[in-house]
Amino acid sequence: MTAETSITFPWLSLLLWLPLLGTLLCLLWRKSAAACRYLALGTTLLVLLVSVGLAVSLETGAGGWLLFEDYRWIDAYGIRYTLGMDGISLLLILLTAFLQVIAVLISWDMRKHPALFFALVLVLETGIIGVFLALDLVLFYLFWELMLIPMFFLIGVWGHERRVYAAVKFFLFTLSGSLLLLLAIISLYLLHGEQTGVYTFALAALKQTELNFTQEMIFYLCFMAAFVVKVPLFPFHTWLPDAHTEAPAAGSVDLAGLLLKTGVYGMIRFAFPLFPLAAEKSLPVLAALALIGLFYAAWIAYLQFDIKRIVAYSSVSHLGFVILGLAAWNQTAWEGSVLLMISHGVTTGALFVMIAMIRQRTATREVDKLGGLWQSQPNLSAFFLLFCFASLGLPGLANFAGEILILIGVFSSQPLWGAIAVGGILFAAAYMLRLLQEVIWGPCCEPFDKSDLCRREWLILIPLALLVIWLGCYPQPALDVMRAPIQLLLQGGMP
Amino acid sequence: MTLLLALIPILPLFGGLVNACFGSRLPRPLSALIACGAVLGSFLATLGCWPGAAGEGLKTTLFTWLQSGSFSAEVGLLFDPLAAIMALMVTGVASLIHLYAAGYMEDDSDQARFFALLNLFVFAMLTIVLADNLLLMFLGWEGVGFCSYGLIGFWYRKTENAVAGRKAFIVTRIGDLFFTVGLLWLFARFGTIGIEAINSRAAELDPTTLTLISLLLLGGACGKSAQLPLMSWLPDAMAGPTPVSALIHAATMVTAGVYLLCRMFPLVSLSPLAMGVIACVGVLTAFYAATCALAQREIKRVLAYSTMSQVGYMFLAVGLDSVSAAMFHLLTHAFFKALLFMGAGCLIQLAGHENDIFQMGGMRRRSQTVFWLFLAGLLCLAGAPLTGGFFSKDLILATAFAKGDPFHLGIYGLGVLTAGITSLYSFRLAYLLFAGDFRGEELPHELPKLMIWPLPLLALLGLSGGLLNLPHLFGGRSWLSGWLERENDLLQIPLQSEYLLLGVAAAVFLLGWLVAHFRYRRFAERETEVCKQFFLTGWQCDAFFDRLLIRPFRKLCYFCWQGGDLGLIDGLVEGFARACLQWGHAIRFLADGRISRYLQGFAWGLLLIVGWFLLQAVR
Amino acid sequence: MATWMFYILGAITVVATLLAITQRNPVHAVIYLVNSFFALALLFFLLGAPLVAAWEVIIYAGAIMVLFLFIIMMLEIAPGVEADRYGPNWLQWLPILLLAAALGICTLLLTGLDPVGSNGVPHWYASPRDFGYALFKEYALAIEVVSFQLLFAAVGAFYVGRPERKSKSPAGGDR
Amino acid sequence: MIVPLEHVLILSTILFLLGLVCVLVRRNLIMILIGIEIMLNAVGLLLVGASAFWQQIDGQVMVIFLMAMTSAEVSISLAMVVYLNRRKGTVDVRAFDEMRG
Repeated sequence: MTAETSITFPWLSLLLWLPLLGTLLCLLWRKSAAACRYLALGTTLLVLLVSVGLAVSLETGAGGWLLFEDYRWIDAYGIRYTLGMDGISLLLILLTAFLQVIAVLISWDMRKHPALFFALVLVLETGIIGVFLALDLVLFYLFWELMLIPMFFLIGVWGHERRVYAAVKFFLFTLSGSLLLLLAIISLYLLHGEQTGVYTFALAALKQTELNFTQEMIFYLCFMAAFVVKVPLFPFHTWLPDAHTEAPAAGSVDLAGLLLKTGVYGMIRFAFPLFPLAAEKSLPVLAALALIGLFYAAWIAYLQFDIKRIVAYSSVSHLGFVILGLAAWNQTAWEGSVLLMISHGVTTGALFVMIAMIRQRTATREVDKLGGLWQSQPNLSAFFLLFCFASLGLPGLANFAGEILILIGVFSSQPLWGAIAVGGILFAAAYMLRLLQEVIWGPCCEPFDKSDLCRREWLILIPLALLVIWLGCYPQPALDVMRAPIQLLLQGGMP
Repeated sequence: MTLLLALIPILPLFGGLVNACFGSRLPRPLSALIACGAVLGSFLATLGCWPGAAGEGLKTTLFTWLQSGSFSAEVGLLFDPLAAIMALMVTGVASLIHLYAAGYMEDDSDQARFFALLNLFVFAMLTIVLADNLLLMFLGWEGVGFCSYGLIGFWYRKTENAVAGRKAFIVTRIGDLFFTVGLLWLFARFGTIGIEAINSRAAELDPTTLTLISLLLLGGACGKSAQLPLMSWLPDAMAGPTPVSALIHAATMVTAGVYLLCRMFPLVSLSPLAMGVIACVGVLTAFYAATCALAQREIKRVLAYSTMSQVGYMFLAVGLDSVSAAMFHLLTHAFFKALLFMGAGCLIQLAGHENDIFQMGGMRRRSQTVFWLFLAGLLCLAGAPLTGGFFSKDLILATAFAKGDPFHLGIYGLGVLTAGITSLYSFRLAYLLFAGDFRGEELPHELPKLMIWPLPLLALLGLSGGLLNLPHLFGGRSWLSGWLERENDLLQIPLQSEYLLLGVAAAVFLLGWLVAHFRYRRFAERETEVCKQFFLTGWQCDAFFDRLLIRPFRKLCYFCWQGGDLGLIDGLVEGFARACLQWGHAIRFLADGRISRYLQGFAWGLLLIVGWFLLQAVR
Repeated sequence: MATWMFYILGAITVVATLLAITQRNPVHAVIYLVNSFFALALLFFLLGAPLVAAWEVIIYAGAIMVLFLFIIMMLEIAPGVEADRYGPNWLQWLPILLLAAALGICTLLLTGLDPVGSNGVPHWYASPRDFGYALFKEYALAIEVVSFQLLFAAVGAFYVGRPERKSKSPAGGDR
Repeated sequence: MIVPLEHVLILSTILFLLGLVCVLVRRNLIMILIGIEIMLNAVGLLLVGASAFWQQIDGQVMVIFLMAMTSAEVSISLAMVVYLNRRKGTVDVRAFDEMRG
């Protein structure tokens, strides 16, 4: 473990704890909904500002940790407060900070316990950022579970009709995965301690633990259990459509845009580097599941009647793509995977935002009751068209860049997987065009609120749209940031 | 010069974006003006670049789009002779069609959306044409698909229009899958996706791979160009506004497949098998579509099938190793087919928005101008001697004949037969439209001047298109072949045979006319025969695909959803939950709320512990 | 002597406890229990814990049992009050009197003898001084904790047992 | 030590069991509490006995804590008895089974 303690300003801790500070303030001013709103917005904007500032000012092209913090925490058990940010974390944190601003803005009119709502959204932000930063396994697990609690309440309290069912399902699925993770973390800690006499949870140290193959496989499977459920990979995905469908808009945005990414990040940062041999052996299985999920989810999405479910299943399908890229285990595919994660966060987040807006105007999410929205809301529909096409992978818009890199990477190492995966693009078109068909084309369904976008909604959609186009047309800056860390990870090294 | 080159695609992109973002707030004439101006500017830029195209051509790289590992895709433009002539055609025809559209859309409330999509289409099409690598080409490829989707479903209030747009996008995307796989494969083999690099190194590939890649590219081309078996979207695509049909589904997008094959010709031509398949696909589509066109009732569907048929000829030309013949026919076809579609738009307007040719007739009396212009287009289509269509089609057929082997002679035979059918349905259309009296009840709508005056120009181009590549026989110098540096495409057959072939072509044209003259001169509502019904529905292809693909697909989806997700996975999960619940119910009596019961449990536990210690003590 | 005393007192404790738990009337049960606790206190004394013995009497037999009696009376749950009208039921009173007598004799015997004298009743016992040292030196923190516990218990008891509010105030609606 | 430790143990066990039986068998809340007191006293006896056996003062200190805890417990539980009686008008435990699973 590198004992270097950064003497410079603890930017990472600032990023991490700012939202929690916002939470406290929100709870203090819980009497006034407006105050909470602005507090939440201010906090998320501040986090965005700090992260963008870091992204601009740091030498992002270089390998290694861009920022690193390491303090003593609980000495008795060798638990340390270790945070580190490399290019991948930086990108994901940027995404988090951005989407949280969107999540706050989209819930601007929240009437039900606004203070608590915004407080939970901010706690969630701390949890997610913590997951992306933590390098001590206990710290990581702490944040991993911290994400779960606010999400549970966001779904369970502010959700729609079947919210309790969805919240419990979400909670049980993810919890059962993460318990195995906890078990594996503790056993690994003990094993490492027995071997070296140094009891520590530091990732860098645990990487050196000598394991025989069986042990490694067991640990790996336990780690993956948590991550795979979160991603979610087929066949562990059935919580996602329910959770998405029932969650409030901000919850859906966070769930699709961020929570799913923590699973992939966990694989990249923890599961693969800690257990390289087991990971290598598991790649074909991972790829097979990813491929199945890719098609399976797309097929199911094609038949859904609830527009939120269509987008939810599309998430499963896209994440299948991401995992497939990881399974290909080469630079191009990994870069594509990380890029697709980010693009998917933006596009799917945008789609959920739009669905919330549509629901606000039509009071329904049933495809049968929707239609012809272009007639009364051309601007809203135009944005919807843009995001749908971004999601189905139109070149020049966000998802395509990631998908094509994944395909190229996969094809160059496993041509058959790549060739099969290409088919996924077709089915993405099938369900997305059906969604468009049912929502914005066709005869008009007479929404009760015929107003087009209001100023706040423009404010939400324009940055999303610009980001979608930017990621599609010029993703090179993002690729440059993630290049060095991915190279290191692929070589089995740590920054 | 490179700036000018970059302007070619950027101008329409800019016009499209302006119209998309602010179009609805601009005054109507301004929005139309921006759209037309952008395309016209692009046309002028193409003209400006033209001198640079000869030989190696112009090249420019704007920026790096994607770079990862050894993979790199630049936004780079390549302006070589092939691209130049295609770009000139696209921008030229598009300019005229934009002018026409300004008239056509005069009182449509959604004009801005229309022009935004139309401009973006031109941008995407030019990207296909000018791209110097396959990925950028793919961007244009999908971009035209998107615009085509948006424009076919432009009048979205009718569900079937939107459905037609969706069908077009999805069917062409099936083709795109093949294209994508081909692209991936080429990259895996060559480590580059630059078109020139791949073409120059194509010979390194082993024959099997080469054939497979060529066939994959053919698959992509088939989707975009509505060739067998991915053809069923094109007739439905006629739901869009007429300028769209003229621009996208006649002159430009559907020929993108031909262009792709020409672009990759050095690669494709190395595989004889692939070439044979391309020729077969081409001639079979030509024949299939011509028969379908015979029975159609809607004017635009007739034209759609005829487009499919003509594009089939172009494929045939590629398959016959003759890029210049393909491009020749592509150009003349673009002129006369755009003319025909725009003329059809005028006729529909004149007939009071009546689509059905059985309800028309006597249209000549409604507008002499349109009659003559439309007739000029039909003559080109039918291959009347000395028109542009005649020369280009004859060149293709003669090339097939010149190959001499039985396979190619068979193709020649089928091609000639198709030419006869083409002539037949062209004149059927002419007689049904213009002969006799008007059979419908609608009153004519007024025709904006803007809709008329691009037509004569196109008619002129169509009729004189033969000059582009006038064979030596007629004193020409085969300019196009020279420009494309494909001198070996020139016919190598004796003069007598050439005369003979010309004679056959003319005879076939006359035969078709005569049959049409006797059968359709006087309109009679004939009862629909089975055969006719078969042709009308495009050989029942839609029903066939519905049975073969769509229904099983829906069943599969339903099975995955109900059986897989809700049944198996959720069943297992919820079954487990239910089992827990059952177990809880089973032991529920233990917790009946009485303190004494709980303490009893406590006591039993105590007993167990004590018993355990006792046992230990005994041991 | 002391050994015999132990068994006798043990027997008294057991019998008194047995009688206590079989009573229908809680008042009677409490009376028997007081008896039992007295015997227990003597046992503590015998085992060398005079201070604990004293507290046993003060806290258990005194305070806690009296608290029980108060509550029982306050709630008026003791049956057979009317039986007192006819004077005490001697048969009913016999066991407790016997036990009390036995206990008294034991006490007299124990106190009559010198506790640290030749009989050597407890040859080891904890003097209050030792006890104090141990309690406030080694267990100082625990004492603090326990005292807080007592405080909380007092507050809790006060809260639970507070008079019920009338339905005027809406805040009471959650109970 | 005046008697062997075993005898103290036996006595304390007997007392404990009597208390337990009281708790388990009686339905009157007051009687249940009395049973608990008996059990606690049995434990106290054990602690004192052990203290005498090892001649260590800690056992007796524990008894003091035990007593403090008992008084806390009794005060709370009796307050609750009063409260429950006020609510249901009875001290029969069978009336208080809302925690039924």
